[in-house]
Amino acid sequence: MIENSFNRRDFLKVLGWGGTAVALSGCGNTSIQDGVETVVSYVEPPEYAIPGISVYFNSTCAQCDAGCNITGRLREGRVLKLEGNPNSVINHGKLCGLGQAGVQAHYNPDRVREPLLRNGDKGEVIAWDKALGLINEKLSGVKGDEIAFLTGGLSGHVKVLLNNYLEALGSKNHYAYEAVSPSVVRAANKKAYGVEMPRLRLDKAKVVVSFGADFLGAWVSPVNFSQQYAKFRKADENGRGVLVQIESKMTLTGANADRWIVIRPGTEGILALGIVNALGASGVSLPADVAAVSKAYSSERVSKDTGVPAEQIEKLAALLKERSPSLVITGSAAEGYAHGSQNAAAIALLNRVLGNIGKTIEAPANVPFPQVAVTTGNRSSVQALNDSLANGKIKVLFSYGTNPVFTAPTALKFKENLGKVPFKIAFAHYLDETSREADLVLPLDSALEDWGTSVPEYLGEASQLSIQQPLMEKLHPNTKGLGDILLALLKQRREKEYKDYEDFYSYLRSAVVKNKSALGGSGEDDDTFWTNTLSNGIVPFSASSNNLSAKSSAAGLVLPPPADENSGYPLHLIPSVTASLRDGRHANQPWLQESPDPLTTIVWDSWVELHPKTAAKLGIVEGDIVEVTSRSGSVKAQAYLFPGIHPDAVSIPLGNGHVALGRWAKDVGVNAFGILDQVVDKETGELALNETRVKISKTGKRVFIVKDEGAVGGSQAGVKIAVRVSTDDVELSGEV
Amino acid sequence: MSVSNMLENWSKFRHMHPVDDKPHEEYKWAMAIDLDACSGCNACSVACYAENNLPVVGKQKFDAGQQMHWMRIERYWDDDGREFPDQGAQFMPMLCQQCEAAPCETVCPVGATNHTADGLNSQVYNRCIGSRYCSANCPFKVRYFNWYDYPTTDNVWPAEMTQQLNPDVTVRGKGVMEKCTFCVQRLERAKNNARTEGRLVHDGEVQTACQQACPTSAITFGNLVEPESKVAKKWAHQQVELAAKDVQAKDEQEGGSDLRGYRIFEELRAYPSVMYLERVRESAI
Amino acid sequence: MHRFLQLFFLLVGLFANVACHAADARPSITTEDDLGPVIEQPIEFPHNRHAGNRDPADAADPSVAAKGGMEINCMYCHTYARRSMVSGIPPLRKCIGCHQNLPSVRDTPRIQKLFEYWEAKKPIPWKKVHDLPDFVRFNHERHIQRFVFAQGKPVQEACGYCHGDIKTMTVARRQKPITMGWCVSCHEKDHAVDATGTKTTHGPNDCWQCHK
Amino acid sequence: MEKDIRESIEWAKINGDVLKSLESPRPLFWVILVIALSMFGVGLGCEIYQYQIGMGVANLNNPQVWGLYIATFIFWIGMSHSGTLLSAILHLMHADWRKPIYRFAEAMTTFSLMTAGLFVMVHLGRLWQFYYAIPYPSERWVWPNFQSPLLWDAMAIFTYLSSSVIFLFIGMIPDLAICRDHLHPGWRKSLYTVLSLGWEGTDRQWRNFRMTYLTVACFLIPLAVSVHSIVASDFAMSQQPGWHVTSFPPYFVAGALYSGCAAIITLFVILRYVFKFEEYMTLPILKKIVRLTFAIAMVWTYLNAVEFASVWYSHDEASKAVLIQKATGIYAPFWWMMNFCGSVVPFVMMIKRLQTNIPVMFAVSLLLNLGMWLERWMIVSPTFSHGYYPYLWDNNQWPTLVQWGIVFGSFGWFTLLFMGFCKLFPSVSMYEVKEMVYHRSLALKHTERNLAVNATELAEKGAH
Repeated sequence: MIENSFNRRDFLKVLGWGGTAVALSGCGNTSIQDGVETVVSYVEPPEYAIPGISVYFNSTCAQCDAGCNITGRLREGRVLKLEGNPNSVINHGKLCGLGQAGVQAHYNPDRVREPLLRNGDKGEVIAWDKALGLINEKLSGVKGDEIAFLTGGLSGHVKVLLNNYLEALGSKNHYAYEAVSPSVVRAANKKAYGVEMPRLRLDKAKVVVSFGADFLGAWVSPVNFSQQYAKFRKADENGRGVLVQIESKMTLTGANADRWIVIRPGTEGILALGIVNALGASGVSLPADVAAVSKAYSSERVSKDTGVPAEQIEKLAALLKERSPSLVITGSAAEGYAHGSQNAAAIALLNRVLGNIGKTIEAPANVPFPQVAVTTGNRSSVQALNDSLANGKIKVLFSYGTNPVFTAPTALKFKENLGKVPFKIAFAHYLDETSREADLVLPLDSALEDWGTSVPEYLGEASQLSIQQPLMEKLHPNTKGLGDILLALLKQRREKEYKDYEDFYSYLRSAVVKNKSALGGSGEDDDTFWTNTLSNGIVPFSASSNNLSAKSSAAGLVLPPPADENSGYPLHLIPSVTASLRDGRHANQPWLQESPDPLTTIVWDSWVELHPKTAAKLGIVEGDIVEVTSRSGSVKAQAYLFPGIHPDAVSIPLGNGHVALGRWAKDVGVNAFGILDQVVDKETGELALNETRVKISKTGKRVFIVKDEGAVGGSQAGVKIAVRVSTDDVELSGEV
Repeated sequence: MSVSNMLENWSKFRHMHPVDDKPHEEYKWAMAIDLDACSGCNACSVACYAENNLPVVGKQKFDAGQQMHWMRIERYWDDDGREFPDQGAQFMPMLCQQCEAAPCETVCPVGATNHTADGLNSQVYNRCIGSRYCSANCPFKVRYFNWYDYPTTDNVWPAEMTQQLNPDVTVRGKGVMEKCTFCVQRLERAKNNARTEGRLVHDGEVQTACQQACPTSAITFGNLVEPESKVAKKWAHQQVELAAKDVQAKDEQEGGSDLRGYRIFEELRAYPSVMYLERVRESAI
Repeated sequence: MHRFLQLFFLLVGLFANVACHAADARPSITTEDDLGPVIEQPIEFPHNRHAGNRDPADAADPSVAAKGGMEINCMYCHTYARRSMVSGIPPLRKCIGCHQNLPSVRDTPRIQKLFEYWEAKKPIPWKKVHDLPDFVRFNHERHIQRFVFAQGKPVQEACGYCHGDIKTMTVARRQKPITMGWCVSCHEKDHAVDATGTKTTHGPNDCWQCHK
Repeated sequence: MEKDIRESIEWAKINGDVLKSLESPRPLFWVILVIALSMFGVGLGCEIYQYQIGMGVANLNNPQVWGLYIATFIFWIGMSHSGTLLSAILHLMHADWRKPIYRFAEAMTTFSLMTAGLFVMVHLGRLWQFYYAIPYPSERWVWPNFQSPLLWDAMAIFTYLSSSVIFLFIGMIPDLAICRDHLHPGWRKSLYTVLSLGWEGTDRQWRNFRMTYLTVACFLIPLAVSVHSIVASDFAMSQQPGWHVTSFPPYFVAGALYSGCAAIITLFVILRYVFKFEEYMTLPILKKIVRLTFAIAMVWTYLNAVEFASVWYSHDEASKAVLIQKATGIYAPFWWMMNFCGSVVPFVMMIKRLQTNIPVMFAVSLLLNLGMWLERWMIVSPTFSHGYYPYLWDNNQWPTLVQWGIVFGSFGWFTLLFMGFCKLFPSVSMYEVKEMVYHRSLALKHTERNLAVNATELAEKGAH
């Protein structure tokens, strides 16, 4: 490998060889042609790059917070494809569709290429030094607490620099905002297990009961969970695992469940206690405090409240009793509702009663360097920020890696409050809804051009530092890495402290190399250590795992009765987080728009999922353009009749409906964030995503839904295509 | 090139198919897809787009049914009219089945699709004249036609996007048929390296793009001729024979078999190279 | 009637006969030369000087500058040929590597041009001589491995199969047809697999070898 | 009893009447010509557009990869069978009544084949590479795939086209000679001089002429049958439900003859009106064609029923599904329309009174043609929309204006060719009409002697 990436970038300056970059005439000239095409050879030969042979560099995926380790395939200095890094403890050489679309984030023609300064309603190109100077002058005379930094979840050395910068500015206002983060679950876990994100061992569990956690699709670390899921499904010594999914709207995980249990929105906690009660009845010894809480939840009552048949509950309890260890996971049940924390607490009791804590719920390896550990984003932060924006407390606002103008509920009036900030600086890849509002837009390197480190929230087997390194030279000369910018800004404040770092790369290198002994590199000289670090793309921490505290008391746990029928707005809106679009920041990557939604096979649009029964009641057929109205607003979208949803609920996928961002995202679908009511979870103050009540009305228009499945939809019409078999009629043992 | 050569070529062309007296010699690439592991997440499909330079056709053309995904994930529901799909959905990764006796091969007027010695069903873009007879005769409908000239269409590969194109795979112009190739460019690379070292390709040395991406490792790919290869073991255990005489041995057993392996449209006797494993559902819940 | 039928059969027979022979008669392609156009290169690179045979007049000891060619192995410059699909145009540094130690030719116009590029750190925009259509994927590695390393053929002969007698040219120029039929004419022949030449096979004949 | 060809009609008059059709046309002719031209223009425009942009503009998709082009292709091929039927088969059967009408029927054969050929081209995704399908010795050493029915198709059509052109030409030689002799010097005269190959009407020439004509006729009949059987095997030899039917070849041939006859009636009426051929294209002849058509209609209906039955009683669920979908799916209206036009409408021809009612027969013939065209479409499309793979069922694509435009244009193209022919060559065979008249007169005069005398006279007369 190479010592220093900047030589590499020079090396990589070489054009395509015959029929590579310009292979766009696949069936063009059919005969040999002499002396037409030019071949540009290297000036200096890089040892590792042979034309026509792929080279691979390790880096880290920046598409979502799971932080998978990736390997980029390069040819002639161009990154062609992203694959999983086989040595990763997170994704073990696998990579999801979203991650692979990272190349499209990199090559995206809609990236910001120059620093832009607002002039009226359009941006003017200005030089970097001017831009940085401008920031400096705008900051002069502004008190520390009038400066705010809005980011998404953040970790690694960029976070370190950011904190130092804020410190230098004397500001404490760092708001980390993630629109669809599992923030209530974190809080609940903290209470129940003593850690925010314990390690979930699906691979050990014989039964997994998930309350709306879409761990195969979009929840926390899907690729890691998917691999565990594969092991869990395999019929090895402890048999084929059984997955039970309990939710009101079928997620990808629900579609893979052995039993998908549809439940009245918000009553998950009640069902959990019902199961606890049933377990007690079936002879599982319940701790006193638990028993006290759960005894009120007889199967009949629970069944009445939740709509889940009593025998179903009994059956489930029996299964859990019989097959141990099991694992109970909390997802949307917690995030969704004003009483989400209670739901989560009730569900956590199940794990306690079943004695899963320590067996299938393990302590995560801890991160020895807290300063690089992840600052997870949540939803309450944006509300806090919004308040201080509203009453004009903020004079200068930096924003990076999050798009509140798009994702915050309109009830917050975030966009308009943003206007009250005199000077807004956005570090941006695209001109999304938020950076469009900024006064100064600073173009960032793509994740495949930039240096960085990251520590994912969900650590998998062991904790590690993931290295992000440039896979190829910059596409656009005038973009900069966030690290470089922050360093430059820091130099404005603390010249002498940072003067020996010529750039972020050198800072990073020294920062990592300094601790090489702690990073298992003791004995190696700096260069070797650094070289290995880069070639591995991973630095394992010598991890001492901390332990769980399983002493959460059920005392005082009260669950509200199921939500009463709200006449004006009869239906629950369940905004669904899809595996490919998530909160919509990647909506401008065409592969993601064109790959059909797994459950509906719809592409390039938003839709409203309705249960056929509900649809029949409202006289809606597939393709009707319906208007979904909440107290906070309304959207119009095509109706799709979907059996996997509770009749009292409708669902709209998040992520589409951009008014900016780029050619593939603009004006595609509708933005469901917009109509969410500002209802928060009582304990954590997190926005409750499923608490919005809506009503539906036909607009009279009708369209053909653009989807992959044919007119007969999900039917196999008696043809033997995809076959399913019950465990009774199949011999799984001895399968290879 | 002579009349004799013509007739000879023709017979060769037929003989690529493994008949009893002439089985595959070194390689027979085959696949096994475990529907119980597949979670329908679409990672394989995206990987295919990245590896094989598939065009993103956009909403309008997708609506016209002109999408180009070589690897499509199908989603099925049960037909039994239950109110809720309480056993989840059925996902089906459908790609070219690389049939041993492929219906598409015999009908192509110009011989643009034919059988390779490795048992692949090759599609030669520069020979294709676009009669689309192969697709008409394909039972699985996994052949995709270039209805437009995507390289020159707006917003398919604009500006920098072209740099992402895989140099090992031809970018198809308008009017040619295309389909899954089992990532033949990867296979050829592996065979080439092996040949240089004077050996055969090891099992696991080469992965298809979809297999490599699949988060649940539902896809197994390898050389069926090598009995120790993972895929060969799977086929053997599931008692699925590549070119069975009439019906699979297991299907003749009384009351069916308790093995999961099957191939789609076995009765058409196209002898696909892709074996599927039935999805399993727990009876205790 | 009979006369008519005679005529009929005569004609048909004649046609069939001619057709078969016309079809059977084909040129023996491999040996055929078909010179490509002369190509204007940024620097008129003398292949003969580098790869050509030594002039017997040259002194035996290499210290004396040779007048004829220097019999440099093709793969000394086209170094990727044995390990990659593409043979590769030698990087500029390679030229300089030798030429900065060759004061004798230092100020000839071609070398001066060369150094201009080097100082400007600009790659030389060579024109591609053997440029196959984009849907054809010729693999240098395979052929070199087979003929040079496995079968021990001299490098210049092996390269010459397709590139002709480069060592006699200054600026390289296409000499062989390099059409599909020409390739196939060789692929259908049996060649020795190794130096012993006992075992022979013919080249692969399925389309996907070159068209993917 | 309607008026038939008069046995007393003057031969000079025959020549005169027919040659008049070659003279400078009436305004009506120009009107039709312009319409045909513009129709062809539309088709051409559409094709150019499709060539530029790609087949996508025809709005085909996966799985609906074939559209109206193939259907219309079969339609035109079918059309071409009438000529052979009338001239070759009836010639061998010595059916005299065919004589005034077989000429334009043959022309129709040739031109509809040319039209069909166009559709093969239009259908190709890479038209500019069509020559790959021709087995020419190339240095690439690659040949077309001789297993592919599509290739047999191409060859059969080419053979059929060339031989039917030859047949048409040979049949015209004596008439060309007449034209040559009756025209004033000019380019036409010289043209006919060349084409008539120095015909003098000597006994020897007549003998050779008849022998050649007979041979080619014999050669043409099996060819015609094989051609449409091969077109049928495009479908029958594939594996798709609804196509993989054993009875397709006879079914297609019957359909072909059927549509051919219908087309003849149409053109019969038109020519009779445009060129005032009432003298020759008489109602009894019309009646005969109509009856023939009705017979074939019944054969077709029978085979059609056979196909349904064999599918219905088979255990081939897929094919059954296709049949049901034809009758109930989105193609149902067209499918029922086809059955109506093909099997019900012909019963009008049973009514003796209407058999010679020109307007009615004209309308009927048009309906039959429509039915036959629909039949082809109903063979091609439903199978695609309801094939083996349910995931892609009913993924229908309604043909775009481009497709319709090209289909539309093909009729213009055909009309152009045909009108050109009528103005350039005698569309009624003069010498055969004379023969016909002669035979009729013979029927009246009974004595051997007269016969002999007249025969010699006639032989000389006939030459001039």
